[in-house]
Order: sequence, then structure tokens, then C-alpha cells
Amino acid sequence: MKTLTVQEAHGMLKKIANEWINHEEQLGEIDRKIGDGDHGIGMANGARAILQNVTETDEKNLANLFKQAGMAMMESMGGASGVIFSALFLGVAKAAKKQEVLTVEVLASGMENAVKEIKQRGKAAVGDKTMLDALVPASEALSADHSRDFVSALAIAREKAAEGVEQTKRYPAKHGRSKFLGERAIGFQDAGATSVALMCQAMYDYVKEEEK
Amino acid sequence: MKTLTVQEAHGMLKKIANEWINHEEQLGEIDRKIGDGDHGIGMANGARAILQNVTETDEKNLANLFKQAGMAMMESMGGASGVIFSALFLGVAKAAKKQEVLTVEVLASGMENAVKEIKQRGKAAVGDKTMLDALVPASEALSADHSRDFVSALAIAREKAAEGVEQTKRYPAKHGRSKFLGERAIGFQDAGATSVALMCQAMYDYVKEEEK
Amino acid sequence: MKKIMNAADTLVEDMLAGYVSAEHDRVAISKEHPRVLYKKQKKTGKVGIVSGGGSGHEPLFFGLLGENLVDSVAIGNLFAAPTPNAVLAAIKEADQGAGVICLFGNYAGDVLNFDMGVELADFEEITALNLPIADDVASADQRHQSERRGIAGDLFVLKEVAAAAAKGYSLEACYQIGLAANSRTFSLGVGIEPGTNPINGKKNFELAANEIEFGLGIHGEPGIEKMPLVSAHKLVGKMMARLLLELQDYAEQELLVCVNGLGATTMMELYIVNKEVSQLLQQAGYHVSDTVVDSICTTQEMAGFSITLHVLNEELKELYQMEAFSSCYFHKEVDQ
Amino acid sequence: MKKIMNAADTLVEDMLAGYVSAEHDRVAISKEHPRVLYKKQKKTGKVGIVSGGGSGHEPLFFGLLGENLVDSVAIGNLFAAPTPNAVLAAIKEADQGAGVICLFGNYAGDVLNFDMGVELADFEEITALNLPIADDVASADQRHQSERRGIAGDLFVLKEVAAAAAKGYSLEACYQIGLAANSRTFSLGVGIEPGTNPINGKKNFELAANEIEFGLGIHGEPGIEKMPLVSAHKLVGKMMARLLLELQDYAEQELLVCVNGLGATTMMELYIVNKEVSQLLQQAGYHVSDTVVDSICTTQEMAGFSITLHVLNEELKELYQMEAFSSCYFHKEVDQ
Ligand SMILES: Nc1ncnc2c1ncn2[C@@H]1O[C@H](COP(=O)(O)OP(=O)(O)O)[C@@H](O)[C@H]1O
Ligand SMILES: Nc1ncnc2c1ncn2[C@@H]1O[C@H](COP(=O)(O)OP(=O)(O)O)[C@@H](O)[C@H]1O
Ligand SMILES: [Mg+2]
Ligand SMILES: [Mg+2]
Ligand SMILES: [Mg+2]
Ligand SMILES: [Mg+2]
Repeated sequence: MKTLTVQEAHGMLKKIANEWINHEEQLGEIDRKIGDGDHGIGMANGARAILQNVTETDEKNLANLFKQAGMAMMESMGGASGVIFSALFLGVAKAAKKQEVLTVEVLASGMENAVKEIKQRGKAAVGDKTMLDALVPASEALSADHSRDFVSALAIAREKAAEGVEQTKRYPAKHGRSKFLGERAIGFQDAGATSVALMCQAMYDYVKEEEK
Repeated sequence: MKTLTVQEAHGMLKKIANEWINHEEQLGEIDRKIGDGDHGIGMANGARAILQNVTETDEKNLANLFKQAGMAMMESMGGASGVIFSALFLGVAKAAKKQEVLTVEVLASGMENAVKEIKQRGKAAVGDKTMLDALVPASEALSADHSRDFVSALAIAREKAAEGVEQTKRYPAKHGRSKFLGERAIGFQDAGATSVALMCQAMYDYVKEEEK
Repeated sequence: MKKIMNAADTLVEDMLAGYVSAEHDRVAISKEHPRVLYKKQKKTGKVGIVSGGGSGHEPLFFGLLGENLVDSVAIGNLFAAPTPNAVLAAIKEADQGAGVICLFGNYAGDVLNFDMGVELADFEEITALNLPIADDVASADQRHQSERRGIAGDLFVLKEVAAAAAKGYSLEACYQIGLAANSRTFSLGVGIEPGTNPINGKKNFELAANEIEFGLGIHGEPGIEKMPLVSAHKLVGKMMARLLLELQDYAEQELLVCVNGLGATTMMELYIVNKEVSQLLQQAGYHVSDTVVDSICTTQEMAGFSITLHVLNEELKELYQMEAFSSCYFHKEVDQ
Repeated sequence: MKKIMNAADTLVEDMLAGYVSAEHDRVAISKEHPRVLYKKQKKTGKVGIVSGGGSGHEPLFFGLLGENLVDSVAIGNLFAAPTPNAVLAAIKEADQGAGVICLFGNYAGDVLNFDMGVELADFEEITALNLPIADDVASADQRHQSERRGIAGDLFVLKEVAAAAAKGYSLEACYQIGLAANSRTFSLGVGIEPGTNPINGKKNFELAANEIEFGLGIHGEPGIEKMPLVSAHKLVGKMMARLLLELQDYAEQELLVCVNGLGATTMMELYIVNKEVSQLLQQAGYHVSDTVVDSICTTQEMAGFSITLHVLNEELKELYQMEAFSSCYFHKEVDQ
């Protein structure tokens, strides 16, 4: 599978949104350990806004689809993850400008945009125990992929994201609400990174099923 | 035993005070059911004030002993029972004026004073589920006693007081904090009546032991 | 029990010391009695305003010591009315030559002790009148209005009587204002979770996980009935239906509203309650002049709230409009 | 969970509607954004003051909308910073032609959203500056003061910047006041019992029966250490020892103090805390100009409190003295 139509990309967005909604409880529990416990509620809110507000009014306008998703999250969520996860989709929207279909290349360059934007806004780097610890390796995996095939590219990306989540357990927190915990955060995984891993898993599951 | 010296009367007061202190918990539990749960604390406060402030400066001044007890309760307790139980001892003080020893007669007339004063201040009558339901029958028993012997007079008084407490379970409350409960108070005994019964029991125990 | 305190036997004194430190430019502890606080600034010739009651309901009662509000307060032990001597000392502190009015919640203990306090004041040639506030409709029916217990409605009655005193009304005129204000004040509360008595660590009542007490008193005294917790909309609907019955006899359509939290109930919840209250009042054709949403009359960290409706008339309205402030309350009209 | 509410998805809107009903003569909901409230009365030409943050901390932030205080607020979901669009709308409502300052607690989410809001305002030719308040000494050491999170110290910084704006100071001058006020504000909190998230019914942390969290954040974020509950005297002593370290660099000896309850902690406890605070400050030779004891910055019905010390200088003192009032706070100097 080398391309996704606007309709398929929409299907993938819905899959991501549902994955977040299904893990509302778990994401909340993770955030409760070292943060304020609302990450699940926030992501589920954003996901529901995606399900409600993203429409394929224009079958050729891929950028608009992702822009709608980003704006839906930005307007519904608030909090740290509202800005950060909307930046993620807006980064993809930027890369998708004038594109009619989604390719691994477009997705990879969108992720790169997102990483840049998120780093600049949030002033965090890899190793700071944020969602970047999952997003950066996933994004790098996509960019490094030569197959240009969604299934194999996303298989690696999702693995890297999951590894990134595991890594976050080892770090003290330097950003977000848990940063004030310093060393006491060690041993607990980052909530936002978990959401990124769920997103990668959902994208992989979607293309895997579509391929059948 | 027909008379109590000032010193003995003081011993009896201490016995009463200790009885209340020992039942702080239980009195609180009773008040918690249909009131605000502080009757035990209040009586124990008053009792401790008696133990601290009542002194036999004058061996011949029986009235002063009971006045000290009443004033100690009035100044330390507050609440409904502060006024009411201090009125009880002040009533005895009034009857003990110019007396050098306590007799059943003096005690009985003191209780009568107290009943009158308490009824006037609190506007309650027997059957209203207050301490009067124990005090009035106990007082009547003392007044009706012909033995003039403390042990036998107090044996009946304490029995009547205990019966009065049992009676309070049957009444709806008309005074004090539980009055607002109306019928819902039925089945629960009155806290202040329980304190009266404890007092009668302590007086009986004291004279019984002294007699030996 | 998890309370921030030193010891049970210094509980009230520690609290009063901390309050007076915070407000030392405005209030002080009486030299006559350690459980009496008074407002430093006095006007000669006005009627003195005393309030008081048991501890444990903070910021009441000392929280209302202030400008055009209360002149002195007598403070009791936890949940216990102040002693007659404390009442006497408070009356003396408040006396500015024109007599004194004592306002307090209508509970047996408070009535007994304030009555004795007033008798003692009489020996000292100070005329003091007691005005027990009786606003809780859950505690007695309309025919026995004066027997009702006092809850958060204290605030409006106090505010108006104190304004009358500040304006120079006579003792008798202030007293009449108080009677009128009191008879026009109707409150109803619900209890949701118990509070803890800091002296013995006991919860003040028991409720099942999804149960609330309808019509509960501010000491945790049981109320009209236990019922399941329902939505704010339904619960407030039920409370307002009861309260609006009381308003039928009045021609006036102008009200003051107080939504009072009992301790642990959040301001978020209180505002949600007020949304329902104000909608229902609007539907019923009432006009709300002022709304107080706060936790002024509490019972430790009990959860629950009460709604108070106070029917204004021209005179009461003018009195209410007077600027007033204290540590826990202020009123100031907006220039429009 | 026992919360008085209608539904999770109308929680914030119901609360805002109830607040605006109560304060309708003073505040209104913005037509630009349903999560923005503004003060009706405006002065042209002054610097606009915006505040805001997540819901669940009531009466913050909208409780500070008022005279010589905040002009508009942007409100987020429960414990979540407001969205960039809400911030933009609040900036527009506050703008009175002289620029706008946004004051909020220094949390990643708030900084991210207010930064975007300010960028959006820039497109509309409104100059807005962000001033994240960083007073919680438990959250970073002295070398990283500007990284600290914001807790109850918000109040004093806001009060002084708003007074500067009301006095007609320029945007830059107001901003400098804010920086100075912020750098002179030091808070430390303890958590005693968790609060409940009204959306999902979860407690926000766990503590053993006799355990407290020293240095906890207002969202229930863990703090410096867990420790056993000790007497008010010992606990406040430990907190003050930490806070007084921060005051060493200042020549000034004049302070503002805030003892802030986190929700379910009673006023009785807060005053007991204040007794200890004021004694220690007096011993250390400080003079307290004003003390606020209240629950202004809360986390639902969490139990706990924070102590804030704010070092005045001549200019800040003069600004603080300006009369100010809102639904949850007022300041008025006593004529002596
Ligand atoms: N500066 C930052 N850069 C990148 N990600 C961040 C930053 N700050 C926080 N995050 C992410 O946001 C997550 C928390 O999101 P959420 O709980 O929804 O917001 P909040 O912290 O406002 O409650 C963290 O787990 C982290 O991954
Ligand atoms: N009007 C009254 N006349 C006689 N006794 C009364 C009256 N009101 C209350 N009491 C007594 O006081 C008791 C309650 O005392 P206590 O709990 O100490 O005071 P409070 O009711 O102020 O909390 C009641 O059980 C009752 O026996
Ligand atoms: Mg969070
Ligand atoms: Mg009682
Ligand atoms: Mg009591
Ligand atoms: Mg949050």
C-alpha cells in the first residue's frame, strides 16, 4: 500500500481518534501518577472533536483534512497536549499542501514539520520525558524508510514509538507538569508519549486492515 | 447515711464529674444520632472544670461548693447543656444556703429548684425528650422519700432517672437540636437525660461506698 | 483524622489568635473575655450589633465583624453556644450608648446562653435585645416559623440590621427591621458528605455512597429525608419548589439570594447550583437584586449547600444597599 | 463521586452561567468566545489585564474579574489551559488601546496556549505580553526561579499589576511591575487529602491515613516528599524555614502574606496556620502589611493549604494599597 486517498486518510484519522477514546482511562491513569491525571480526558475530547468536525468536503484536498483535525484538537482540548497534538496534525497538513493523496513521504515530512514546531513551541528535546520521545524516533523511522510502503514503514514507526515510551520511564521529567518531580518521575512513563505510540499503532492497524 | 459533710459532698461531685468523663465517648455517640454529637465533649469539659475549680475553701459553706460547681460548668461549657446543667447545681446551691451538711431533704429541694429553673429557661416539659425526662422523676423520687437515707433515696432516684432515659426513646423531640427531627427522633434516647442518669448513678455509688 | 491543628484544648484560642493577627488593623480580642472579639473602630451613639455562636462554622461568626456589620462576637466551644459571660462581654464591647441587638442562629443552646447574657447585661444597665434568626424551612413548618433553626440566612438579616444601626436607627427600629428581615428569610440545605469534629475525630453523620440528606442542619443534624444524589437540576428544582411556597404571601418580587457551601463543596458546584436557582427564579417572575455565592456558614469540611431566598421591601432594599465589608463579605453597589 | 452537577460535558458552561447570573451587574460572557468572561465597566486608555487557566480552581480565575483587578479571563476545560482562541478573545475583550498583559500560572499548557494566543493577537494589531507567575518554591530551586510553577501567589502579582494598569502606567511599566512582583513572591503548599475530578470521579492522588505531601502542586502533582502529619506548629515551622531562605536577599522587611486553602481545608485550620506564620514572621523581624486567609486558588475539594510571602518595596506597597474588589477578593485600607 503506497498511497491513501483523502477518504482513506480520513478513515485513518478516525481509527486514531477511536484508539485515543478507547484508552481514555489508561492515559488518565498514567498522567495521574506524575501529572494531573487529565491526559486521557483531554485526548478523548480532542478525538471526539476530530470525529465530529473532520469532514471530507473536498475529496482532493488532503491538507484540509489534516488541518481540520489539528484545528478540532486545538479548539476542543486546551492544556499542553492541545497545542502539541494539534501541531502534530497541522505539521502534516503543511506537508500535504497541494497533495491529493497521502504517501509515506508526505507523512514523514509532515512529522518532521511537527517535530520542529513542537520543539520550538515547547522547548523540549528528546530525553526530556515528553511525547517527543516517541514522536521523534517514529518520525525518523518514517523518513528513513525506503520501501515507501505504508505497512512496512508504519510497522517500524510504531515499534520505535513504543520503544520511545519505554525510554521515558528512565528519564527524569524536564517539561510539562511532571517536570517539578525531577528524579521522582523516574520509573513512570510519559502520558503524551503513550498517546503518540497509540497513534502509530492505530495508523499501522488501519493500513494493515485496508491492505487485506 | 443521713448527712454528707462539705468534704463528702465534694467527693460526690468528683464522682459525678468522673462518671461524665468516663462516658464522654458514649454521650457523644448518643448525641450524634439525633443531635450534633458534642454532648460528650461538653459534659467532659464541664466535668474537668468541676475537678479543677471546685475547692473546699470553707468547710462550712455547702452552698458555695455547689455554686462553684455550677459556675465552673457555666463558664467552661456553653451550649444548651452548659446553662442547663449549671442550673442544676445552682439550684442545689440555692437550697444549700446556710446549710453546713447535705441531707436528702436539701438535695431534694435543690433538685426541685433546678427543675423549676430549667423548665423556665428552656420552656420544655416532661415528655419533650430532654434531660427533664430523667431529672423530674429523679427529683420527685427524692422529694417523696421518707427514709431520709441517702443510699435508699438515691437507689430509687437513680432507677427513676434510668427509666426516664428509656422513656425518652419513645418521644419525638420538641426541644434542643433534635427537635427539628420530630418523629424521626423516636427510637433514640436523649443525651442530656443520659447524663442525668449517670449523675444519679454516681451519687448512689458514692454514698454506697462511703457507707461501708 | 487529618486536621491542621495543634491540640484540641487550644483549638479555638489558636484560631482566634490567627484571625486577629490577620485582621489586627480592624479587630481585637476583648480584655473582658478571651472568647470575645470586637471591631476596633466605633461610632458613638449607634445601636451595637453582637453576633456569635459555636465554633466550627467559620468564617461565621467573627468573619462578619466589620464596617456597617457586626461590632462584636461571642465565640463558643466547637458547635457549642458561647457562655453567658462571653455574651455579656460581647454586649459590653458593642455598647455605644444606644442599646445592643444580639443576632444568632435559633438553637436551644444559643437562646439559653444569650438570654442569660442579656439578663447579666441588664444588671449593668445595658439594654440588649435578642434576635434569634430562624430561616431553615426544613426545621419547622410555616405555622411555626419562629421555631425554625438559623442557617446561612443569618447573613442577610445581620447585614440589614447592621445597616439600620449604622444609619442611626433607634434600638426599637433596628429590632423591628430585624424581625421583618428574619420573617422574610427562607433557607433550605442538603448534606452530601459529613464533616469531621476536630476534637474527637468523629464524622458528624453517616450517609451511603449515593445518598444525600435533604433538609440537613448545619451541625449535621438529620433533616427531612435521605434521598439519592440526583442532578443539580433536579435537586435544586426540588429545593426551590419548597422555598417558593414560602414566598407566596409576599407582594414583593425582589429577592436576595445566597447559595452557601457547607465546607468542602466547591465553588464550581455552588455556581452550578446558582445557575439552576436563577433560572427558576426568572421563570417564576422574581427579580434578584444581589446574589452571594460563597461558603460563609460552614460545618467543618462537610459537603453540601443551602439556598437562601430573602424577600426585600423598599426599606430592606435601601438598607442592603449600604456599603459594608468584613473579612469574609463585602457589599458595594456598582455605579452604572 | 458525590458532586452537585448536571453532566460532565456541560460542567464548565453551567458553572460560568451560574457565575455570570450571580455577578451580572459586573461581568458578562464574551460574544467572541463562550469560555471568555469580561468585566463590563471599562476605562479607555489603560493597559488591559487578562488572566485565565484551567477550570477546577475556583474562585480563580474569574473570581478576580473586578474593579482595579482583572479585565477578562480565558477559561479552559477542567485542569487544562484555555485554548489559543479563548486567549485571543480574552485579549480582545481586555484591550482598551494601551496593550494587554496576560497573567497566569507558569505551567507548560498555559504557556503554550497563551503564547499562541498572543501570536494571534499580534495579527490583529494588539500588543499583548505574557507574564507567567512562578511562585512555588517546591517546584524549582532559586537558580531556576523563573521555571517555578504558579500557585496562590498569583493573587498579589495580579493585584499589583492591575493597580499599575488602573493608575495609567504604560504597558512596559506594568510589565516591569509584574516581573518585580513575581520575583518577590514565594509560596509553598502541602496536600493532605486528594480532590475528586468531577469528569471521571477519580481522586487526584493517594496518601496514606496519616501522611501528607510536602510541596504539592495545585493539580495534585506530587511535591518534595511525603511526610507524616504533624502539629500545625511543626508543619508551619518547616514550611516557613524553607520560605524564609528565599527572603534573605531582600533588604525590605515588609511583607504580604496569603494563607490559601486548597478546597476542603477549613477556615479554622487556615487561621491556626496563620497564627504560626505570624508568630514566626514577628520573631524573624518582618512586618506584615496585609494578610489574606481564604481559599482562592483551589483544586476541587482537595485538603491542604499554601503559604505565600510577598516582599514589598515602596512602589509595590503603594500599588497594593489601591482599593480593589471582585467576587472573591477585596482590598480596602482602614482609616486609622
Ligand atoms: N514542552 C513540552 N513539549 C512537548 N510535550 C510536552 C511538553 N509539555 C508537556 N508535554 C506533553 O504533554 C503531556 C501532558 O498532556 P496533558 O496531561 O494533556 O496536559 P497538561 O500537562 O496541561 O495537563 C505530557 O505527558 C507530555 O508528553
Ligand atoms: N430546652 C431544653 N430544656 C431542657 N433540656 C434541654 C433543652 N434543650 C436541650 N436540652 C438538653 O441538652 C442536651 C444537648 O446538650 P448538648 O449536646 O451538650 O448541647 P447542644 O444541643 O447545644 O449541642 C439534650 O440532649 C437535652 O437533654
Ligand atoms: Mg495532564
Ligand atoms: Mg449537642
Ligand atoms: Mg452543640
Ligand atoms: Mg491538565
